[in-house]
Formats: sequence, C-alpha cells, structure tokens
Amino acid sequence: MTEPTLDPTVDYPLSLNRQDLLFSPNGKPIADITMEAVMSGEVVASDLRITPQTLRLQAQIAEKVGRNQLGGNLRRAAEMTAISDERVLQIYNALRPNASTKPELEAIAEELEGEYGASLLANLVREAADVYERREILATNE
Amino acid sequence: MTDRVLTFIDEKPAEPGKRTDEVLVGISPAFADFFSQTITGMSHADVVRQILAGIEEQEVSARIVRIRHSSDLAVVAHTAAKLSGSGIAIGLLSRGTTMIHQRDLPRLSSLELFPQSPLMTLETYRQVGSNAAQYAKGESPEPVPTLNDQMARPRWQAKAALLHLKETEQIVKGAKPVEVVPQFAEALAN
Amino acid sequence: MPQTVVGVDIGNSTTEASAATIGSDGSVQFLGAALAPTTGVKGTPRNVDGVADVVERALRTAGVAVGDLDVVLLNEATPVISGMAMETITETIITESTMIGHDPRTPGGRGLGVGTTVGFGALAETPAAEPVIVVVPRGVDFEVAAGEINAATRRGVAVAAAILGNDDAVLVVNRLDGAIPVIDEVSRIDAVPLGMLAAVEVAGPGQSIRTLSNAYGLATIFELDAAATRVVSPVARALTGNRSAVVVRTPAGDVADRTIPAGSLELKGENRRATVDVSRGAVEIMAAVERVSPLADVSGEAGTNTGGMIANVRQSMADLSEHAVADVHIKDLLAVDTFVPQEVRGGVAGEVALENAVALAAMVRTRDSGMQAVAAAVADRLRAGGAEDVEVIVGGVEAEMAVLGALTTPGTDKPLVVLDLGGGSTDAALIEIDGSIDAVHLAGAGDLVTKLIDAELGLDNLELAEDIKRCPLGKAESFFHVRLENGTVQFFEKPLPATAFARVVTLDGHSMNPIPGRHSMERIRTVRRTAKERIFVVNALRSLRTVAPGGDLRQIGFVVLLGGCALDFEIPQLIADALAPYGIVCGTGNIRGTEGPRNAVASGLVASYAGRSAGVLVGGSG
Amino acid sequence: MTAVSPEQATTVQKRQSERTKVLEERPVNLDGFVQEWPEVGMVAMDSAFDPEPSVRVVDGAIVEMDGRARADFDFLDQFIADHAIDVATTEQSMAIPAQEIAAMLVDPRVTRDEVIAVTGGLTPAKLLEVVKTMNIVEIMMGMQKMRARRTPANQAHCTSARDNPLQVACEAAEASLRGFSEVETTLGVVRYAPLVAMALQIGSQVGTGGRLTQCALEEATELELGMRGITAYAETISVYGTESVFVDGDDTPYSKAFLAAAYASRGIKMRFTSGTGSEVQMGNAEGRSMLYLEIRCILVTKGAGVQGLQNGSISCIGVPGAVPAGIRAVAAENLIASAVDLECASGNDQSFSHSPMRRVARLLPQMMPGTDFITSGYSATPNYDNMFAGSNVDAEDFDDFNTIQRDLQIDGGLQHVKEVDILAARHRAGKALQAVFRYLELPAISDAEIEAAVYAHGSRELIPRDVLEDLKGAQQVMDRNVTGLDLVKALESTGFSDVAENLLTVLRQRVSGDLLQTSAIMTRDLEPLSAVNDRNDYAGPGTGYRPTGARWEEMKRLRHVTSAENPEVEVD
Repeated sequence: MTEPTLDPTVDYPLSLNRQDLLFSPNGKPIADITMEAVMSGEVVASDLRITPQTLRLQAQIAEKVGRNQLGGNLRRAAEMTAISDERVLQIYNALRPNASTKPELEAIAEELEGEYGASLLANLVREAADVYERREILATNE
Repeated sequence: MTDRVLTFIDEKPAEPGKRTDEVLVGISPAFADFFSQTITGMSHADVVRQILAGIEEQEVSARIVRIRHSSDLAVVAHTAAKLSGSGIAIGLLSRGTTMIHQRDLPRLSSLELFPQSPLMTLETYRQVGSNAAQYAKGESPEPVPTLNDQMARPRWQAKAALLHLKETEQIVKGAKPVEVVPQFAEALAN
Repeated sequence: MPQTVVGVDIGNSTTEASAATIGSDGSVQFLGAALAPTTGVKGTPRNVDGVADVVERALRTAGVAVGDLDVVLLNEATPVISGMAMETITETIITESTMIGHDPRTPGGRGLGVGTTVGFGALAETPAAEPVIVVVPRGVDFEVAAGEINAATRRGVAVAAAILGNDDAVLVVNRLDGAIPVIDEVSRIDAVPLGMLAAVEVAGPGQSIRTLSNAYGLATIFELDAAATRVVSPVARALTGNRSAVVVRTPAGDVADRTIPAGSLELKGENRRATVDVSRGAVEIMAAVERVSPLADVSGEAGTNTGGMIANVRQSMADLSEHAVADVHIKDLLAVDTFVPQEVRGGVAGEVALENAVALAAMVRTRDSGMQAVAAAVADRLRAGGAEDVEVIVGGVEAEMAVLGALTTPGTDKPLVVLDLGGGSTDAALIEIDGSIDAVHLAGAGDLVTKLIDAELGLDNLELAEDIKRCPLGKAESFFHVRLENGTVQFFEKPLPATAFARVVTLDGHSMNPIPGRHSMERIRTVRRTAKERIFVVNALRSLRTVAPGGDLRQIGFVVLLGGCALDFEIPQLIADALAPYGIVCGTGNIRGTEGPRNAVASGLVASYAGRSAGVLVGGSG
Repeated sequence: MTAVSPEQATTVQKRQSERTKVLEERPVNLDGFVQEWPEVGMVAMDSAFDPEPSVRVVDGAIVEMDGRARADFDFLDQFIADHAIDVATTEQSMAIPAQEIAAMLVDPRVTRDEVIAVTGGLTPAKLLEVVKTMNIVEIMMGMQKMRARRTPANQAHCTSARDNPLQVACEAAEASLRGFSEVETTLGVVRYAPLVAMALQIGSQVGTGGRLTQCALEEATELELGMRGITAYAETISVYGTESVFVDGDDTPYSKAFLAAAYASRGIKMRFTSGTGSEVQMGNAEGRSMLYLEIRCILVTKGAGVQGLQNGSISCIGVPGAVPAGIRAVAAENLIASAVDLECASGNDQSFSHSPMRRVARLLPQMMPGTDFITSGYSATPNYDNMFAGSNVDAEDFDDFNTIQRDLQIDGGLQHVKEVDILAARHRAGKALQAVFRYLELPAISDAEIEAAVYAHGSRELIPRDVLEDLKGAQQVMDRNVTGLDLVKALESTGFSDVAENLLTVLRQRVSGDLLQTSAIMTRDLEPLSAVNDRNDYAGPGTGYRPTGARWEEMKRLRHVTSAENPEVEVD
C-alpha cells in the first residue's frame, strides 16, 4: 500500500487526529483498544506494540518538521520491528567495541538485509565495521 | 608533634612470589613519592603501616611493589596479584582508593573495592590488610563495610579527578614493577 | 457408555490434572496429565483460571475435545494451617567480668601466664615484684604497647601476659624481647578488674587451651578448695574448645548457666489435660502432647514468654484463616529443641554462648475449605467454554485420594502410608488391606526447618536459610573449583563470581549463593541435616504411629513420599533410614509409573470415582 | 630512594578574626574548588588546547573537521561528520562568524527555525566558539527561544532507600499531582525492580494521569520492562566525548545508534545521557575542555536520531562545579542541545553543593528561561531516600521552589497542592497497589503499611516489608511475564477504573508512536504534547510561553497566603 501523505500541523498527534491510520500489529484499529476489549481478552499484550507502517508515518512527520536524523532513526526502527527482542540485544552486544570480528559484523549485515530486508540497519552495521577496523576496535581473538 | 616518615629502599625488579602465605601491596606511581598523603590528608606512611599491620596480625607475610606503568587501580592491583604467591594483592592509589584483587579474577572485577577515597580511615586500611591476609589463608573474612556519602561529590569529586590526573602524569611508559622495602621513621614536622 | 473425566488437584502452589476415560465396567484408562501454577489462594474462586487451564491442556494432551468432557473431579482441601514460634530458655551470665572467652581469631604468643592485672598506665610505676598481666586499652598503638612492656621487663618486672583492646596481639608479640601469651579484641577492656589474680592462656593455631578449660587446672592456679572449684567449674566448661582465654579471680566472680522461667503450656486434650513447663524442653513437651492426645487446644501461661508465644501463633493463624482468634483451636503441636547463639550477659568481649531454645509449630483446623464454591465456578467456566454438560464434583478428601494415587506407584501394595511433608504441615494417610483409609495432619514441616537453620546459624535471613535447606553445600577453594560437601571437587571453565571466592556456598544447580559468617561447611551441613531430622523424621514417625494399626509400625508395608520433601536431595534418604528398622519399604512415589511424586491426588480422584460409578452400575443391574 | 613527610604543615597557630571564623563555618566552604589545568582538560570551556573550527566538504562528504583530516577522525568525529552535520549547508554555516551566530541565538527577531538552519551545519569546535562569546544571561536568552517544546516541564526521582514499592507508589502519586510530567526510579537491590517499576507506573497514574515513567537499570532489563509496558520511557543510555572513555563504557556511537532504533521499534520514548566532566574525571579528556567534549556527545545524540538528551553534567557535576565558569559551561551545554533541536532534560538532578545559595544559583539558568525538563530528577523524596545519590533539589525544597516560581512568574512545571489532596492521592495509590498485589498474588500490603506510607516523609517512617517475600514476588512478575496490560486488568477488576483508564491511555500511545516525537509528554487531558504540536514560538517580549490564566492562578497558591478579603485568615 502507498503511504499516506501527512501534514504535521493538522495530523499530529495521530492518536487524536488520524486514528484511521493506526493499527496494532494484529491488525486491530487503535480505536478498538478499549477497556472492554482488554477485559474480555480481545486485546492482548502484543496489540500494544507499534507497527513498521506507523513508525514510517511518524518518520514522515519528523522529517517534515526538519528532523531528518530522527526520521532516519524511526525508519531504522521500522525495519527492526521484525527482529526478536533477543536477537536485537545480541546484535547490540555484537556492536560493542572489541566484541566482533569484521566477518562477524559482515554476516550480521547480510542477515539484516537477507532475513529482514533491513537495508538501513545493514548499512549502519557495515559502516561500523569499517570504522571499527580503522580505529582497531574489532575483536582480535580468533 | 611528630609525623611518621615513609622511605622506600632496596628497589629491585619485582619477582613472582613463591610462598603461598604472602599478600602483595601494589602502590601507584606517585604513592609516597610525588604525593605524601591521601585526598583527605592522611599520611601515606600511616596508611601503609596500617595495611602491613593488618596483614602481620594475621601472621601472613607482605611485600610491596610499585606499579609504574599505570595509574588505574584495577591494573595496579591485578599486576600485583599476578606477582603474589597467594594470588592475593591490595592495590593502593595515592589519593587513597584501594581494592583487594585476586590473580584469576578478570582485571575489572575485584574481591573488595573501596571507591570512595574520602571516606577511608586508618581503621579501614587495617581491615583491608587483615581481610587480604585472610583471603590468602583461604579463610572467608566478612567484607569490610564500604561507606557512602552523597555530599562527597560536591566536596571531593574534582579534587579526586585532579589527583588522578597528576598520578597519571607520573606514569613511566612500559616500566616494569619494582619491589621496595618500607622504612618508617619519626620526623619532626615543621 | 464410557465417561471422560478429569481429576484436578488444587495445591497451594500448583494445580495438577489427570484426564482419563472410565469404562462402564469401571476400568480406568489414563490419557494425559497437565500442571500449572495455582491461581488465587487455594480454595477461593480465583482458582478457576488455573483449573480451566489445566483441564483444557490435559484434554489436549489426551486428544479429547472439550465438548466430550463429562466430569471434573476436585479435591477436598484439608482445612489446616500452621504457625511457628521460638523461645530461648537458658542464658549465661558472667559476674564481675570473671572470664574472657570470646576466642579472638589471632591471639599472640603461646602458653599460660599467671599474674596480677595492672593497668597499662600504671605499668611504668609497677615495682619488680610478683608477676603481672598488663591490660592495654584500645587506642594504644601496638608499637607503644610493645615498647612499654619491653621497658618494664628490662626493669625486672615479670610481665606474664597481656590483654589488649585492639586486634594487636600478634603485632605486639612480634615486637617483644620475650614471647608471652597475649589475648586481644577485648571490646570492654575497661571492665577487666585490675589488681586481681588472673590467668591468660593461648594455644597454637588449630589447638585449644588445656589448663583454663579444666576445673582442676583452675583450682591449681587459684589454689581453690573443693567448694570453690565447684563454683568455677562452669567457667572451665564455658571455655572448652577455645584457642585462648582469660580467667580473673574476683571475690564474688562467677559464671552462671541460668534457666529463664519461660512459663508453661496448657495442653487440653479431648478427655485429658496437662501442664508442662516449656523450659523442660521438647522431649517432655512432646511426651505430654502424646499423653493428652487427641489434642483439643493449647494455651500458654498468661504473662510469660510462652503465653506471648502461643498468642502470637494464634494471632498469625487467625489473620491467615480470617477466623476470630477465639475460633482458632490448636489441634497439634510439635516442640523441637534448638540452640541459638546469643551474647553472654556480663561478657567483656562480646562472648557468645549457644543458649537452649524451644521451637514450637502449631496446627489449626479451619472451617470448610471453600471447594464447593470453586466447583460451582469451574462448572460455569467450563460450560461457557464449550463443555456444555460437564459436571463438577468435589470428589474426595486430599489425603485419601493421595493414597489411591500412590497405590499406582509400581511395586506398592496395601497396607500403604502416604507421607506428604509440605511447608506448613505433615500429612499422612493409611490405606489398609480392606481399603479403609485413615488420615492425620501434624504440625511442623519445611517452614520450621528453615526457621531452625536460620536461628541455629544466627543468620537472621530466611531467604538464605531456605537456600541452605534446599541445596547442597560447597566451598569455592579457587576461582576454578568448588569442594562439595561430600568431599568431591567440581571444576569450572569460567572463573566463579568474586562474591563466592573462599566462601561456603549453596549450589542450586545454576547459581551459587555465598553464606556469610564464620561457619564451616561441616557445621552448616550438620545444622541442616539435624534440623531435617528433628522435623521430618520425628513427624514421619509420629504420623505413622498415629495411623498405624495399633500404633505398630511393623503393620505398615509401604511408605510413599509425596509433596515438596519427596523432591529434596536428602530427606527421602533420612526418612528411609529411620524407617528401615521397622521393615518398611520407603521411597519417593512414582504415580502410574510415569508421573514421579506428582499427580497422586488427581489420579486418586479418578480412581475413586471409577470405583464408585462401577458400584452404582452393579447396584442398578441387581 | 625517596623520602617524604606529610605536607600539611603543623603551623604555629596564627590569630584568626571572628569574621573569618564565621565565614569558615559557612556551608559553601565544605564544597571543593580546584584550579584549572587545561593541558589535561580540567577546564570548563575556555582552553587553548581545543581545536580551531574548520570544515571541508568534497563530493558530499566531510573530509576535514576542526583541523582534523578524515583519515585521522576518531569514531566520534566520523559519526558526527557523517550523521550529525548537514553536509549541504555546513560550509556556508561555518563561514558565519561565531559572534554573529551567538547574536542570532540571543536576538528575538531571529526565529528558532532560522537559527537551527545554521546550527545544523556547525562542527563541535564552532558550536563551542559560539557559546564562548555568550555570558550567562545571553545563554538564558538563547535557551528561552531554542527550547524545543513551548511549554516547560519537570521530572521527578521517586525512589526508596529500602526499595519499598509502597513508598514509591505514594511518592509517584504525589509527584504526579505536584506537576511532574515524568517520574523516574532506580533500585538499591536490583532484583526489586519489577515491583518498584510497577508501583511507580500505578502510583503515577493516580495523581494526575498520563505521567511517563522509567526505571534506570542496565540496558537489557530496562529494555525488557519497557517492552512489557511496565515503564514508558528510557533515559540512562550514556554517551561520552572521547573515544577511549566511550570504549571504557563498552560502547560506540554505532552501538548506541542501534540501541536507539531498538527502543523506537518497540514504541518506547528514549533519550541519551551525557555531561561535562565525565571524561576528565576518568582521566581521558585528551586535553580538551569539558564543554568541547560534551558538544561531541550532543552531536552524537543528534546523529543517532535520538529525539533528546539528558545533560547538564549530571553525575559529574562536582567537576565543572569546582572550576571557574563551570556552571556557565553547564548552562551552555543545555543551550547547545536545544540549539541543535534536541529535547533537553537539563540536569539539576545530583547533589551539587552544601550551600543553599549555590544550589539555587545552579538551578536558575534552566528555571528562568525554562527547559523541556527543568530538572532531570527532582528528588520527590528527602535526599536520604534518593537512590540516584541525591539531587540538587528534594522534597524539602517544594515550598521554596513554588515560591520562586511565584516571585519571578516563571514556570518550573510544579505547583503547590493542598495537603488533603496529597494525602488522598497517596492513600489511593497505596490502596491501588495493595489491590493489584492481591490480584496478582504478590506479597500482601497491609492497611497499617499504607497508613504509615501515606503520612511518611521518608522510608524511615515506614513499616519494613518482608524483603524475602517481595523478592520472590518480583521474580514471579518476571516469570509469569506480567505486562502493563495485566496491571490495567488488575486495576479495572479491583475497582480502580480511572487509574486503569489512565494507564491504558499511556499504553495505547505505543501503538500511535506520538511520544516518539521530540520532547513529547502527555497533558493533564492525556493528550500528547511535543515539539511538533507545541513548537516553541518565542519571538521576544509578549510572545512565547509565559504562565497566564488558569496556570498562573494555580502558581499563585502557596502554603500560607494571607487573604485580602479577610486578612485574619489565609487563602485556602
């Protein structure tokens, strides 16, 4: 689906002005996240998560008010919604100084691109790999 | 009134210890050298004397080594621990911060750490020596209680940083640890 | 036509279910089991969530549709709760600071020194006459102390020994011209009487003093007659096993082992009453309990510690069961002898003596268990959930069901006793050859063991005590190996946590918790095992005597252990050893040969229901 | 061989004037002050050893920055050059004289957007040069305009020296009622975290709804509590100004950037933390001034795409606090964060001085112009209960703080609240927590405990909890995977529907992502308020945010105000 074009001045906050665009990861409209639904068990914890689409909408808003870096972070986040909590923390640890060899970081970048279509995140990891190499903070053990 | 003077003599390259009933005291580059007292003005002579007393009272022997290539407490303590016959060592910085370390521990870890140098007292140093000696004997001492004071930050944080920087200046790159023998004398301060 | 039934056992912590089909002939075929944490307090409608959950899962594993469910059987919970209390009944008092026996870690010198006590300040003026023992207050530097003593000896003063406030004994001795016995860390050194004849004795490391711990040794030193010797004999006893000690001879000096008037227990039996003084100890209390049993209620002598102790137990159980205190009736009582380390009154160096104490566990019957209400709620939930015509029945009393379940353990037969040693109470049930069942609930179980460990090791940390109860011990001798309590060594790839180094630790499989304090591994192990013996073994025997035909344990063939203790690493062994002499086969249950010590009640519910329904059918045809 | 004797010369007693004795006794003389030492970075912001500003762009990439060639960039330089600085505009922005840019910051006629168009292209050394031309009043003028959110707000620390969840719930309810938009907690015993975080979440929804909560822990746990919806935002993600210190902290700008995306991907608001003094304190300032290094942290934050930053020296405040112009530098670091369009939670959150006068002087440069969060941790408890090692302002300063707001008509985000209302809120929070604990089978909370907690000033007046049972309960919360949704259910089923609704509204926000925008908080009407729908529009006298109307009336209230109608009584 093509992403709707937003006007920050009238559309933000989306939770008030554009509920029509907001859905839970299980496809529930945000309006359906009511106390009744919670008590009847229709709404479950996984409904209270953000979707990649919504993150991209917020990215659009951030960029339209001139916050490109914030927009970029939200777009990387959109890619990350697909990755499990556990894997996210593993990759984070792999990015710590002296924690990974260059091939290891390369492999992570491949995984991000291949398995999750996360090209923005992959770029971040590749960039890190190059800088780490030049600054000699790659893992040496091997 | 008289003050105790600490003199280090018989400087020689530090060798790994053979006897298992010894504790090493690793002192930082500027300890009782460029500096003569801790952050709160306690004389280095008294500090060392109390640590040694704590070890001696446990009937364990002690050696002192000066670490010259680093002012990082963990490095000072761990380097000494690797030279210690028992594997146990006390690290001591000029400003008074101290820790008990063990050879097999990761460097950044420690058996007991006393990060708040302004809160150290001579009694604490005696207990530190005593506990280190007990570890060396394979006993299980109660860890020395560490104090905390919120208002230490405004009073001491900057001075501590300054002392650390000065000590760091005294580092001799690549210099090996040396063993020294303490000699105490009473001196009339003037 | 066959029925689909699920037996459900709602326990305090877990809810278990067994699904089965029952043939019209009453034959039972178990299909599946499930287990989940109990939701809500046992016996309250909030159990429903947990029950519905296990029923569904049991059916799923059984491959049966919820719609086909005919009957759910709930356990009738045994309506008992328990409480605990502890009371010290002895105290040691030193008068006139006669004795210093705190056993400092590092005394100095060796041997025995006898002389008159003299203050450090007065040492310089002391004439070179009869031998003296110098008393050095805290704050005197060890070099100064040694210097003065050397000066005095050079002047001809015979300094026979020294008593120090600081932890300086070795330091001082190392600086003396001639070695003398020195004892240190005497915190209230100002209380040491001066100008009195005294003796200081220090033994070598790992050894203990000979003279001062021997009544006749004291008599010899202080030239005592028989009467006086009798008076000082408690001193000698108090010092036994110390590496160092001081004894001062003062006019009225004494060490007394005194019994605290703790007050008495009023035991009301169904038909007999008895009064027993708590300070008589557990044996006599339990004897009295036996005499008046069955017990109807217990009260403590008003205005005494015992009175307070029982009142507390009542109150705590009233709060727990939401009964009025008046409605709380103690139906069983377990008294256990224990000892707690306590600072000696009149001690000058924080001496600690192990004082006798009595721990009590009491058991109370509550009104009903509220299971009927739970059954109704479960029925509604399951019917709403698709089991349209399910029936929910409270199928039988826990203990009885447990027996039936236990009987499915391979190798068992009637007469059989089930022992369920939980946290609060010890439950036992006997099934005889003729199938008749007799059950009993006794006070005292896991919680009391924890309390004993906590008190006897002076931990004041129930979490740690709990840990010690559950896990084997080890000592981290290096960062790469642990010496286990059975003497074997376990090695590790990665260095152990710094907090564990050189400490006795509990090993619960994955983590390692250091035990603070000076206790040796052996000591902690002994306390743990004796605590378990004093509660679990004693209660095992008590309960067996109660249910055994004619109280004769030899009439029991098999004992099956269930509940928390059945999974403990040593309790089954302890109990088996205790029962072996009676020719009883004892072991941990293995329900239906597959479930281990779990699912006994659930399986029992199904079995008994099967039995009954079969009976009904027979009756119908006749 | 070396011989030394202590220097503290035991001099002959000189006669001392009575006045000197009085002055010696003043609390300020308990504070520590040190001389500058620029060579090693023991200097606030004015150092000959800081680099000269420069930039060179070759086909779309910065190849030289502040006198360093790209080949010699450390990882901060490179991250900043590649991600923080607007390559398109940098050369022309850098061409503008520092003094002129400073003038733009101060001049009301230059709009915030115009300034940001320029600052977006500035290098660390240039930003430093700009603020070096500004005195404290000009810095405050700049902050007044550059603050991202139009409406200032404040944040509270709600902790307990005993990690008592009940106390934290009560403090959170009071803090929320007093006006704090965010409440933060941390632990003495880390295993207590689940219970205390729950208590904070529940309590903060009792007073005034919509407060955002966080629990400062190590990343993994903090992230997990956030993902479960037991906390609402995160703040303790530290960045440092030199490569060596960054590596000592076991992180890099790239690992932190990845973590930033992780929080956003779970719909959780997050800000970085940094502050002047941390590098020199760790002895690795590489000879740069404290402020220069802090500016690098600010630009790393910007480059990572994080919406905001907690700075203002924070836990190292004793270092800038001890050198000349240190507190001016601290004010400047807040300004620069705002000037590059970040949310700024502006410190004032650590014990700073023994002197009451210095504590206020350190607070005013943020309180007067207003920042997104005046303090990033006002201790809602007495400082002895503050598990963040004490704050510059604590519960005993509430009335002073409210009076200063009233005296100067400046909005520090708080207001005086009548005791009856506070007691009611604390009581309700206690009851709500009691009900939730009962519902979730957690260790019981007795009415007596609640009674004590409601009227307590600090943990010393509480009934101690059974820590063993609590810790088991805390473990249960983790094992049973209790989530924010379970708290909603518990509250709703136990008759605390309004609290449940507030909490559900906060949780719903992670579906919308509105709180991911810069400087987002929630209003009393539970609506998101951020630098998107509440952009700072200050344009000189008579413009921008100033307390008026209902808010000003609210701020006029104090504990004791003599009534004008009847001077014999006080205004209620």
